[in-house]
Amino acid sequence: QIRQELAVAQAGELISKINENCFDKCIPEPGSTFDPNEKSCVSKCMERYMDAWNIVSRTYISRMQREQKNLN
Amino acid sequence: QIRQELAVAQAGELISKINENCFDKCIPEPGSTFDPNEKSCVSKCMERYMDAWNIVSRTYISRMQREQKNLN
Amino acid sequence: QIRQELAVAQAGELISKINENCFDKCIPEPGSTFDPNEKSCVSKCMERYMDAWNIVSRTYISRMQREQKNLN
Amino acid sequence: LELSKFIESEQQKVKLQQAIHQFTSTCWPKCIGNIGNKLDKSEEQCLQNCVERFLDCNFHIIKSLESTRK
Amino acid sequence: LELSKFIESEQQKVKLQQAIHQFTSTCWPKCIGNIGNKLDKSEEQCLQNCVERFLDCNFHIIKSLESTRK
Amino acid sequence: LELSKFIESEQQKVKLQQAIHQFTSTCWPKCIGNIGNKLDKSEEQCLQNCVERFLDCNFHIIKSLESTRK
Repeated sequence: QIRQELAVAQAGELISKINENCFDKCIPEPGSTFDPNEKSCVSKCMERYMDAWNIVSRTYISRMQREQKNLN
Repeated sequence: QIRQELAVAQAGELISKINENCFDKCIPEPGSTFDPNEKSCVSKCMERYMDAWNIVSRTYISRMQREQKNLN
Repeated sequence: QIRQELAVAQAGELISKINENCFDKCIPEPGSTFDPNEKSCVSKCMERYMDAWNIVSRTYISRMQREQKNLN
Repeated sequence: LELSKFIESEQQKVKLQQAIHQFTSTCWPKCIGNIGNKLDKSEEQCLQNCVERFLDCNFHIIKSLESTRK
Repeated sequence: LELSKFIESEQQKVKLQQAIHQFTSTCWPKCIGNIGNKLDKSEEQCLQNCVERFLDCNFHIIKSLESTRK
Repeated sequence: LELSKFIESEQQKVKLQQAIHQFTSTCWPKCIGNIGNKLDKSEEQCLQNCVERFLDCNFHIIKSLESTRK
């Protein structure tokens, strides 16, 4: 159950980061409707954000492993 | 007493948000005194921030109620 | 031990603030190496940040003491 | 039981207020120009649109993530 | 009693340091230009003014809110 | 004992994920231009450089602070 709560908290963090970053990118001037272009931009932006998250994650973890080896 | 502590915490949050946003707007280049123009700008800015808070609050709550109805 | 944990937490906060502010200032466009100019900029920036921290600290504390006297 | 219900409802109030603080500080710089004696119509409209679109964006992301998982 | 006093005073120190961290990161981008071998006079003056005006602004807001409530 | 180890490893995972969240939101605005159907090579390279340089910067600061203390 702890694991589940943590997973929920992390998913919440991801959603809120995507929202922050993609809102600014796709809806710089909020109008009176959520128009199809904005919607499609948000969909793509969400996927690109997760791509970026994966690249950052891989880069960070491999760097940390390299540093750890250097310490030993 | 819990309620009171929460109320104090929330008032503190409001004050710090007003301060952040109005400092940037009214005192973009901090000088050697707090001049009357800046003071009057801060007073107005504080009132406008609370107006904005109220509009955001009403919009958010009514949207949430609409969404909840759609779910049921 | 409480004191130690707090000290560690505060040092961590200082490091992360320096990193944030000096990364933006010294490495606006991250390239494929950490070049000597960037390194020397980060070193200086770190020292300047701590200078700034000290000035802010002195100014803040003396202001608070002035205010406290006015209250009594 | 009474106390735990009270705490829960207070916590919900706090979460609600935090959400409103967050929206206000996201939408304020987008919508507010010069500080005047009251908000003008276009600033009010902008704040409302900003909250609605931010939530649209949020709901859209949540739904997309859910449908990806299935 | 001793321990609780100790903890309280440590907590105050932490709050103080957090305030200083916050002010430094608010005033740093406003006041610091190119990174040199020491802060120049105008940067030092700017940091002091920035802290003083930020506090003026804060105190003014708190007083106004209090007078509104009455 | 088992439980405490489990909690510890979960906490490490959370810290790891928080670091990744922080790096992603620091590097995203620096590296991502128009939103397309996939990240292009230069955006990928920029993200990798951004993480590496951010860590270089971090390690350099920590080492300098340590050597100052001695």
